[in-house]
Order: sequence, then C-alpha cells, then structure tokens
Amino acid sequence: MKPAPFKYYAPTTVEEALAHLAEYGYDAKVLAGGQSLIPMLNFRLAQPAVLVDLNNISALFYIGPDEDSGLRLGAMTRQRQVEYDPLVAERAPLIHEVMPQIAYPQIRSRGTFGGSLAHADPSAELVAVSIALNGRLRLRSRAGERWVPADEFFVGLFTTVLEPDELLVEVALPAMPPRSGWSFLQITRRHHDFCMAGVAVLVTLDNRDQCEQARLVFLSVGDGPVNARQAAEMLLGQTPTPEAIRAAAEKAASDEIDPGSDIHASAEYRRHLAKVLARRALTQAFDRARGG
Amino acid sequence: MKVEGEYVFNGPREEVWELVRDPEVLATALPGTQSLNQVSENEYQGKMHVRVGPVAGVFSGRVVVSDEVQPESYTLTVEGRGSPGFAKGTGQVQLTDQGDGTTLMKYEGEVQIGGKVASVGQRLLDTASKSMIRQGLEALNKALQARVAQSEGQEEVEYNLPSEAKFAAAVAKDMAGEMLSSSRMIWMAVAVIIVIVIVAVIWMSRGGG
Amino acid sequence: MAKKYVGQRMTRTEDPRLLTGQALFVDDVDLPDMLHAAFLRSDYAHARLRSIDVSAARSRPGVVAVYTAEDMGDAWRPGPPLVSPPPTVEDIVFHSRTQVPLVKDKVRLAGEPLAVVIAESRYIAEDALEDILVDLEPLGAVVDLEKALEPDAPLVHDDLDSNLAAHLIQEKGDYAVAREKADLVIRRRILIDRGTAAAMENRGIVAHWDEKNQQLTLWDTTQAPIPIRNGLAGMFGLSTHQVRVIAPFVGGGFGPKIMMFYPEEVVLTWATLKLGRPIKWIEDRRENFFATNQERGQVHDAELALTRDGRILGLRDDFIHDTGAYDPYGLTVPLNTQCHALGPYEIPNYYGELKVVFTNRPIVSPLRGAGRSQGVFVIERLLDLAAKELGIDPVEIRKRNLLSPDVFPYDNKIIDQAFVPLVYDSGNYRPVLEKAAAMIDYDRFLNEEQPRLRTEGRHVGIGIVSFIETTGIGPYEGARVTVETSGRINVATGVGTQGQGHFTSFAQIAADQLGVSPRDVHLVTGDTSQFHWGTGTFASRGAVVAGNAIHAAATTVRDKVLKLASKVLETPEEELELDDGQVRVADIPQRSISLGELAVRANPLRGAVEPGTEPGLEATAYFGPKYGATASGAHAMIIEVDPETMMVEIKRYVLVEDCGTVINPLIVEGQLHGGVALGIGNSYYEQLMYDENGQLLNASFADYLVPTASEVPRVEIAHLETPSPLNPLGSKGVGEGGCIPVPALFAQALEDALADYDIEILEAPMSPNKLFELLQGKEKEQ
Amino acid sequence: MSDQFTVTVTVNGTQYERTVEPRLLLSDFLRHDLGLTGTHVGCEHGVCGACTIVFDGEPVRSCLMFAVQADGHQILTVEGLGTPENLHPLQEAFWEAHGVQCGFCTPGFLMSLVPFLEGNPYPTEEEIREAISGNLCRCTGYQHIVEAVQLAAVKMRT
Repeated sequence: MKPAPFKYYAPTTVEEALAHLAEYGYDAKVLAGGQSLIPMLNFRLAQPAVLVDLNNISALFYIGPDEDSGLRLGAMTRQRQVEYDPLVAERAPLIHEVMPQIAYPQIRSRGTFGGSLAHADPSAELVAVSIALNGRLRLRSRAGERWVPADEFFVGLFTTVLEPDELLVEVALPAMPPRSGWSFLQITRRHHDFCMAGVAVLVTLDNRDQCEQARLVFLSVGDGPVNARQAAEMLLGQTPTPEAIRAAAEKAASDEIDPGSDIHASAEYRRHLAKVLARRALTQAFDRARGG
Repeated sequence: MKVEGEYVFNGPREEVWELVRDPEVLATALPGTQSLNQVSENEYQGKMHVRVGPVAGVFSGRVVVSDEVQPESYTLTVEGRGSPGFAKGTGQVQLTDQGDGTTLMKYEGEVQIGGKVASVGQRLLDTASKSMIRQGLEALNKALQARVAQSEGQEEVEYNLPSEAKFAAAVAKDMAGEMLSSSRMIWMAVAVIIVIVIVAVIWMSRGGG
Repeated sequence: MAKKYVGQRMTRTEDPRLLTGQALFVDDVDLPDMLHAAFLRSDYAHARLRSIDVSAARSRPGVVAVYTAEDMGDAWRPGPPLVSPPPTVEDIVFHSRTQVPLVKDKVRLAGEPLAVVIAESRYIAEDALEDILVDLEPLGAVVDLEKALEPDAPLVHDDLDSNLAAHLIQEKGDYAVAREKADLVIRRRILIDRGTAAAMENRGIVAHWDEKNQQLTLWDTTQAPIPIRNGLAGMFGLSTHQVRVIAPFVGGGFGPKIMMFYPEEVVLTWATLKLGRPIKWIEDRRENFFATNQERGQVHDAELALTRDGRILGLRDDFIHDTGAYDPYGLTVPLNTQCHALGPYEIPNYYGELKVVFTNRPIVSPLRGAGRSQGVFVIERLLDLAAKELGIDPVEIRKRNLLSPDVFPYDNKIIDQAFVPLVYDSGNYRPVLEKAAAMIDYDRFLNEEQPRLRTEGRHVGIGIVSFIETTGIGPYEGARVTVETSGRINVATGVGTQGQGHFTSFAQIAADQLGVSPRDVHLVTGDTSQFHWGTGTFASRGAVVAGNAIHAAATTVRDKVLKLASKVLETPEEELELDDGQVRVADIPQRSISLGELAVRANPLRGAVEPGTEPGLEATAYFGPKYGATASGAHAMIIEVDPETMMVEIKRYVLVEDCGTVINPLIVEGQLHGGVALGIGNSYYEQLMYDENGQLLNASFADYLVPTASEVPRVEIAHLETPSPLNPLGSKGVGEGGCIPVPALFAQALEDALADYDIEILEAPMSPNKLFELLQGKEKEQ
Repeated sequence: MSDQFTVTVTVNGTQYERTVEPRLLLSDFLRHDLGLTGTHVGCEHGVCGACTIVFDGEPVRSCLMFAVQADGHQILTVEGLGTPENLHPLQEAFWEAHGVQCGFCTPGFLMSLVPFLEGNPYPTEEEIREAISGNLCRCTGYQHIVEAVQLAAVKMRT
C-alpha cells in the first residue's frame, strides 16, 4: 500500500494554486488535509498525475467573526481548531457540538473544514451541518470568484458545483436567529464510524412558540446530503407537538430520502433510522429553542 | 449487486432504439472511450479511460448482445476489467412506448464486482450506482432530445457531446480529496465501480448490429 | 525459598523496550543491500490461470526480479500439512490439500499469490505489480458451506469428486435412545460466520542468505519458529544448523501467525537463496484480509434432549465446517468445536457428525478460541432455549447440569484436537458460576432492577454462561536454564512470544527456583539459534507447557547449584538456602557465595573434577503433558438495547476464571480483557462479508469493525484456582478463555433485554442490521 | 516523475535533512530514512492509529502525510519521549498498569495521549476513552490502557 508517483506542488498563495489547477485541470488533485485522499492514494485507487497541496497557503487558515454575528472560516482551517474555538462555540453551537463526532482526534488534527465540504461525502457531518446552518461558500478561480449557498453546492455523490480550476476558499456561516434550537444525531456501528443514518436540525420558534423556520438535513441516506424541505414545510406555523414532529419525521423518511444498502445497513434499516432520528432530533431542537 | 430501475426518455420508442444502437453516438457519449470495436454481429470490445475524481484507470470491456427483439428488448452480457477491479454483469433492457411520445426504459441486471474496489469500497456502492446510472441516462436523454429536435426539423436543441472531463465532472466533481476521516474512507473506490456499472448500463442500451 | 514470585502481580520485564520504541519487530530489521518484495494476488476467488506476462515488470527500473510459479522449478510444491491429518481410523475421511507458494494452474481463493516482484523499494515493487498482465478465466466460486456439498457445486480441488475435505462421526453413549426418553428436544440451525485475527502487526518476513557463511536467516512474525526452521531446512536441502529463524517481538499472534508454510515464507527463502541478497516482505493491511488465515465459519444442525426438570440427556450436533481453500491445519478447529459443545456439563449421550468443506475462501486455521467459541455458542444457546421452554432460570438449568467436582479426571469419551481422549483433568464448576452470579448481583437484577427499568420502558437484559477451555496441550516444549557468570539467569525456550508476557511469567518461574529476582532472569525466546527444540505458541499452552519445562530445568539447576555450593561452603545441602542471588548457610548468612561465583567455579580451569560431573550450572528439560489441562469459567453481562436504533450498550461485564495456579495475575487479567474485547467483536461487530463470488467486501479497518475503547466495557474479574494435577506448577492456559463464551453470552443477554419481542438469536456475530430484521419480522408477525 | 525534494525536519529535537520523492509517506520516512522504527505501521489507511506521531504539537497519522509535507515542521515520536532507563511518566504508567501486551500499538497510543494529557490534566474515563478512540489495540481490551492514563494523569500533575 504505497502511492504511485505524482508531481507535487506546494504553493504558498491561492493565486499560485489556481494557476496550477488551471494548467492541469482534471489531472490535478487538490490536497487539503488529505485524510481521505491519502488512503486512496495508498490503496492506489487514486493515481493523480499532480497533487496541489494547499497546506502552505497560510491565508486559508482562519476563523473570524462575520457581520451580524456570523462566522467566517478559511477553507483550510483544521477541524481540530474549529472544535476548540471559543467563537465557534459561541456563534455556531451546532458545529461545536458536531466537531468531536467527526472521525478521530488524529484525523481532526489534519482534516480541514473546507476539505470536508469539497469532498462532498454524503455521510459527512459538516456537509449536512453547513446546509442546516444556511452556510455560504466562496469559490475562486483565476476568472474570479462566486458565492454559492451550501444548499446548492452539493450536487450529488461526491459531486459539487466546483469546476476543475476552482477552489473553495472560504465558508460563511450566518448567526442563528434568536429562539433557535439545534440537534445533530447519528447512528454509527462503532463510535466515530461513518454513520448508517444521521440528521442535522435547526429550528426557530416565533413568540407564540410556533415553528417559524425549520431545516432537517440528513446524511448517509442518499447520494448527497438530503435537505428534507417537505418535512420542514409541514412544521412551519405549527406548534411542534409530538404528533406534528412525528408526522414530519415520517414524511421525510418515507418521501424525501433515498437510502442505499451496504454491508452495514439495508436501505430499509436506514430509512427506519432516519425516521427515528428525525423525531428525536426535532424534539431536542424544539426543546432547546424553547429553553433559549 | 442488483442494478435495476426505470427511466423515461422524452422521445418515441423507435428514436430511442435508434439512439442506443448507434455506435457513433454511444462511442462519443461514452467519455474516455479509447476504442470501441464491433468484433462480430453481437459482440463489441472497447477500452475506456475512466477518471472519476481522483480515481483513474484503463478498463477494457466486452459486450455481447443477445435475445434481441427490435425495438422492444434485449439482453446484454458485459465484462470490464481494470487495475482497480473488475465487473461482470448480465442485464435485460426493455423499452415500452408510453403512447404520449415518451418511452419507458426498464433495466434490470446483476453485476458482480471484484478486486480492490469491491473489497474496500462497499460503503456507497449501491447509492453510487443508482446515482451514476441516473446521471448517465440523463445524458443520453439529452442526446435523444437533440436528435428528435433535429429529425423533426425544429430549431436545433443545443447538445454538445460531453468531453471526458465534463462527464467525469458530472459523475463526481470533487475538489479536494480532503476529509474527515479516512477511517471511514475510501468511497472513491466506489466511483470506479459506478462507472463500470454505467458502462454496463449504457452498453446495455446499445442495440444489436 | 525466600520469595515466591509465582502468583505475584509483577510488571513486565519486556515493557521498557516496548514502551520506548526500542523493541525489534520484523519490519524494523534493516540490512545493507536489502530488497523489497510485493506479491501480485488474484482478484478472483476461483479461476484458471491462462497466462501471465511479467516482461514489462521485469524491465522497470529498480526491479531486480519477478518470479512466477514456473520460475520456481522443482522448488515449487504444495506445503506440508502443518498439523498431521488424523490417524487413519476407520470411517474417517480426510483429504489433505495444502497451499502452494505461487499459483501454477488454478486460483482457489481471492488474494492467492500469482507472482512476486523484488525491487529496490516497496514503492517500486508495487509500481511493477501494475505492469504484470494476467489472464485468468473466472470459475464459479464455492462460498456457501451447504451449497458446497451439492452435487453440481464447482470443485475447489478438481481431483476430488466433491468439496468434502473431511468427514468424521464421534459418539458417546447412545443419543438416539436418549432422545426417545426426552421430555423436550430443542433443535435449531445455528450459524457462525468468519472473522479475522486482525493483529495490529501484519505478517512480515526478512529472509537473508549469506552466501559466504552459507547461512540462512529468517526474521519472521511466526508463532512457531522451530518448525519453520526445520521445514525450510528440509525443503531447501540445508542443515538445520544453517538455518536460523528469529521471531523477534511479534505484534500480536492470535493463532493465524502459525502456518507451515505461508506462501511468502517459501517464496522469500527461495528468492534470497537465488539472489543472495536480503529481501523484506511486509504484509499490508489489505493483504492481511486475504493472505492471513481466518476462522469460525460453521453451520450447525443441533439438538438437545432434556428431561422435564432440565437435565440434559443428550446432545446431537451435526455441522459443516469451512476450512477454506486448503486444509493444512487438519481437524484442530472442528474437533475443538465438538469438544466444547460438551462443555462443563454432564452430557451422557452425544452424537456429532462433522463435515469439513473446501470453499474458495482463505484458509482456516485457529484464531483465538479455535473452534471453541462455536461449540460453546451451540450448547449455551440450546440450554437457554430449553430453559425458556421449561420455565427454568438460565443459571439454575446450568447448575443442574454442571459436572460435580468428584468426577475428575472426567473422560468425555470422544477425542480432542490432539487425537487423545477428551479428559478433563480437574475442575470445580459450580462455585465459578455462583461467584459470577453473585458478582453481577444476578438475583437482585432480575427481581428488582430489571422490573423497575422495564416499567420505565428501558430494555435491559442479563446473560450468564459457563464454559470450559481445553488448554496446555502437548506435544511438548523445552527450556534451557543457565546460571551465568554474571550471576544472572539465562532461560532459553523455543516458543515465540506475541505479547503474552512470557519474558516475565517465565522469569517468575525460574526466579522462584533459583532465589533471584525475575528482573535478573534473561529470557530468550523465538530464536532457533538459542534453543533447538519445540513447537510453538498456540492453544493457550505457553505458560503451561513451556512454563513447566522451565520449572523442571530450573529445578535441576537448583540441584546443581546446591551440590556445588555444598562443597564450596562445606555445608550439607539441606542447610543451604538460595536468596538474592546468593547461596547462604541458613543460620549463618555471612557464609555465602554468589551464583555468579558458583558459575565461574562450575567451569574450572585447572584441577580435577569428580567423574561424572557436568560443567556449568545449566540444565535442559522438556515437558510434555499426558493430555491438556482444562480451564473453566463463567461470564456474565448486563446490556441495554435501544430497540429503535439497535444500538447496544454493555453496562456491566463480570467474569470468573479458573485457570489453575495463576503465575502472574496482572498478565492473566490482561489476557482476559483482550479476549473479551475480541469476543465482543465476534458478537456484534466483526464479520467478514463475502459475496457469492468469494469476494471479500470489507477488507479494510473502515469496514471490518475491530472494537475500540468506546465499545469495550470495563471487565470485573475474579479468580478461583483448581490446580491441574498434570503439571508441577498446577497451571492451566488462559489465553483464549476471555473470548470463547462472549457470543453466547451476548445472545442470551440480548434476548433477555428484548424479551417483549420474543426473538431467538441463532447467529454469531449479530449486527444492528440483523437485529433490525429480527425485530421487523416479529412486528410483522404480531 | 522522479522529482526529488529536500526536506528539513526536526524530530525529537534533532534536525534532519534528507532528499525524498514526494510520494514517500511520512511514516516510511521516519522509520526507514531516519531509522526511527518506534513509530509502527498497522493499516496505512488511517484507522488503526499505530503510526500516530505528534506533529507541531498535535497528534496525527504519519501514514496519512507525505514526508515532503513535514518540511520545516516539528515532530515528536516515541523515541523522543523517554528511554528504558528514564521513562516518561506516561510510559511509566503504562508499565505499572500493564497497558502493554504485544506493544505494537503502544507508541501510537502514547503519542495520541501526550498532547491529550497536556491539554487535559484531569481527564474522566469517558474523555480518556474518547481520546484513544482513534487507536486500535487487539491485546489489552483497553482497560489497562485506560487505567494507565488515569495513573499517568496523576503522575504528570505532580
């Protein structure tokens, strides 16, 4: 299990990196934290001709405040840094809660926030969470830059809207509205495995304790993150009673997700888990919204 | 692994049949095809350079068409091999005229997958194959619409055959091979398989002769 | 004797080196001019090899050689059987088919090696693997054990007329008659599937033929260096003195690191003899899932006949055992299964028909537990189901059937893995079970806690099982104990060590005889240049068999020490004592001589010695028990299940172990903890998943789920000691006891936790998905 | 593509300079180029944790990094922790609590735990189990390892 040879670049600026990407196109792979690319290289399932390593671009490592109490994260910010950052804990408690559940400590030391998003694994926690939080992503190429809502960034299985000459450089996360509650639940075989099903939930209550806004984003139950809009819609303007929650969970699990089967969990089991988790997560999120 | 599903083409059955039996269209619509030769009336051999995200490899394949009932159905036996693994499958394809100008394609097959990809890439194989087949068929449908438009003398629908890169991009466009946990790793293995499956399915849609 | 070290919780002598990265493992061996090997392995489980073209690989820069079976010429031959086939007794069928170094005509398992590349680095060797063109014609694969025996099944070995590798019936009493008399007969189909050892260190070999010295050295992760040395010498026409096999520190064995031979051992030896340069091959993790032996696949059709009050009248257990593509390890595993299905119970009548089948899967050889856990699973499951049917408490039904302490030695009438009668040397099972029940507070849990938690809607359950473990089998081990002139003791033995703490426990045994601190005992193990005879580390036997050999040798040395000291100190031997590295006159401590000085005197430079005097303070002794020592135990657990998610949490785990005299409780506890962890893996996490074509679907640590610290609970341990009468130390083995009963225990606890669903667990390992399907089935029925 | 890169890296306080191919894994570099074989390799796909080292103060998998990426960085391996004669308190605790059996996974555990204990001198059992969740051990069942960490925490506090 040793990687095949490749040409290696370690640019120190985004511009240089973009120039390499423009030159090599699909022959190049971007190396961010490398915690999933390098195993593939070691298995020789991936044999890119060129690796463009972003680890020396210091401009991509940062966590900072955004206007209106939001957050901005450089794409190369290490997951471990996000995990321990007080500003993240304060402004994005959902992320703070999720971080320790991602892989293992050693992987988070190296793994990056942006890398996880660009990789677009349907089981990735941050993928679902970035949609639940209504995040926006800044993509740059030599031609310029564009902002894409997280909800539109993920196209399908490992598929994003990134062009081969584009880099994800920054993530912006808006603040949660007041009276919001959140939850993230997933079921894994062992602690820290890829989950068999999971869900990230963000809800907001109005002053009559009715649901003003809801987002449920599932992971591991489709070819990408599944934003269950119909289920969320059902809750809007409703008092989140156990019955209403149950109905929304049922809706999401039966109509909105399309789980596959693998050696760990059948599609049927995943669907069942999604329903159970949606119910539990909504319940927890609404409880939190009421409490805060 | 079972591969099955349905897809509705926006065109009449005869057109769909024409499309799927036109080696020209398919050879160009199958990105990365380095060669595609008809070796006998019912047998084709081809070489494909597959690139999905970071995963790449040259696959050689063979397709045998049998039980052909024009323009309704046929059976395909497909074999593909490359360094990341191999796939072998048999599938039935059925086209049904829906009477409203559309054609329902039903496909059902059993694909054996082996080698490296099978042993380390199971996590998303099923999900991946579904997703990839859908994308492959959508590409074909676009080609169909372009054809239909052309044959009806309407204003030409813009359709550019996808380049290898574009196709690969559509299949799995991912930027950084970054991510959380490799522990949980190696979905990429999957992608290759998927392409093999797509190849199988698309080849399945190739008519005889 | 001043101090008694046997029985002490001693920290281990070997640890400082392991803790600082100083211990030598095979991959740490670095020799000048060393080459690196990588193997091309078949993607197919069953295929005919049409052709193989290695020319492109040979011409890649940095590649030194590429070999296929053809290149090996006469050196190519199937390996010898590692464990002899059973003696030809009437009605035993056994077809011996052993693995080949490189595939010549037909691939019989995915991962079987087709060619080897030898290059300047492993990186280049792997590059060159991709240059090799292989043409394989895929054949239908044999995967399912039952289908393997169907008449139209493809044949794993074309020269046989079926995939039956072995057939054997064992009987005790008359089961048919017992069944007639029974009030209740429980019959079930029980499945046990494969797992892998997953030692943290993969296998590895460095082979070096030193042309000038005409000396072959092999560093090998083997559990049996001496048999490997003997075998290789024979195979390549070398004297055993020309071959040195070193098993240095080995990163976990668990059974599969004993084979004769793994293809790589033969190919590397052959290649270094040819090239005259050292060659290293380190198995990578993916290879390990294919190229290292596995275990546990069996399908049982079992029935238990009982009286109304829960007494066992008889057991019938017919099963098919998967041996994989070859059967070099004979019948060890399935015979263990038969023996352990009888367990600690009085089972007067038994009938067991065993069919061993060849399949297109990796070779099966013992993996910690070695067939025992399957037998335990069968009998314990049947007992649980019987208890439920008869309305008897699970602990009670076991108590009613446990052998009483006055029956030992107890002859169970069938033969065991060593082809000698299954005789239990000693035991006292009831107190073991009672102790476990007391520790877990069995009655209170059932009467108070569980009802209370159930009213809260929680699904908690308890399990408790008894079992025996045959350990410490022969044939023999030996040891040489020497008092060195430094006063330190050198102990050499042939067994290898893979983390069991032999450096310490063996030192404790020698130290007690020679009045030194175990820290002054230097142990050499696993190096054939240091000790010439022995077999290896397996079957929970190291401490029993090698331990007693050391005890015997140390006792003889002690006699020599006393005899010489008696002369030097002019004092009768009876008045001497050994302590602190000195021999002292008991009442006059200042009259003493150190062991080092005695050692010097034991090899006099001048003067005469009495006729018959052997020089040195050294002795070699061997120990071979008549039959194995039978340990026993009882495990209990409390679990909580979330029936909505199928997530399981082990709330408490208790075990009581009787492994005779405990040499070092700290080490024994460590062994038990590790065993339990593997058992938990075998219960709910670890299953090798093969598709119908023999493709392994989870050949990585991402998908093959070795339990982590989050899945393994704290284990509470108690020891009871019923010494073995078969050896002077009174010890029994303990290496496998931790894992053996766990799947049975887990199943019982799971059923209890989900009592309201009324499910039966008849499969090991279970998984969340399987549990989900079981519960769905129940919901649909209701 | 045999581009070579010069890597200057400080390991256990000693500066090394070597020329490497970019594909050379950091684990192989440490073990074979620098001869620091205390770092073990168990899976090369980032799950087992045996190859864990401390990289700029954080625990990382050395099998999931390239040697070239270590250029200009600080590494601590098990060899830099203590010697048999002068064990680090964590090593001492592993010894006393019998946290070692075959010892193959041990360096990875130690290197995961050094930064953990420095950041968390009063860890709970749950936190300890979480900290070692990325390290597989097949011998110990983890119990003696957990006890060793508890003991080490005490030793390191005093």
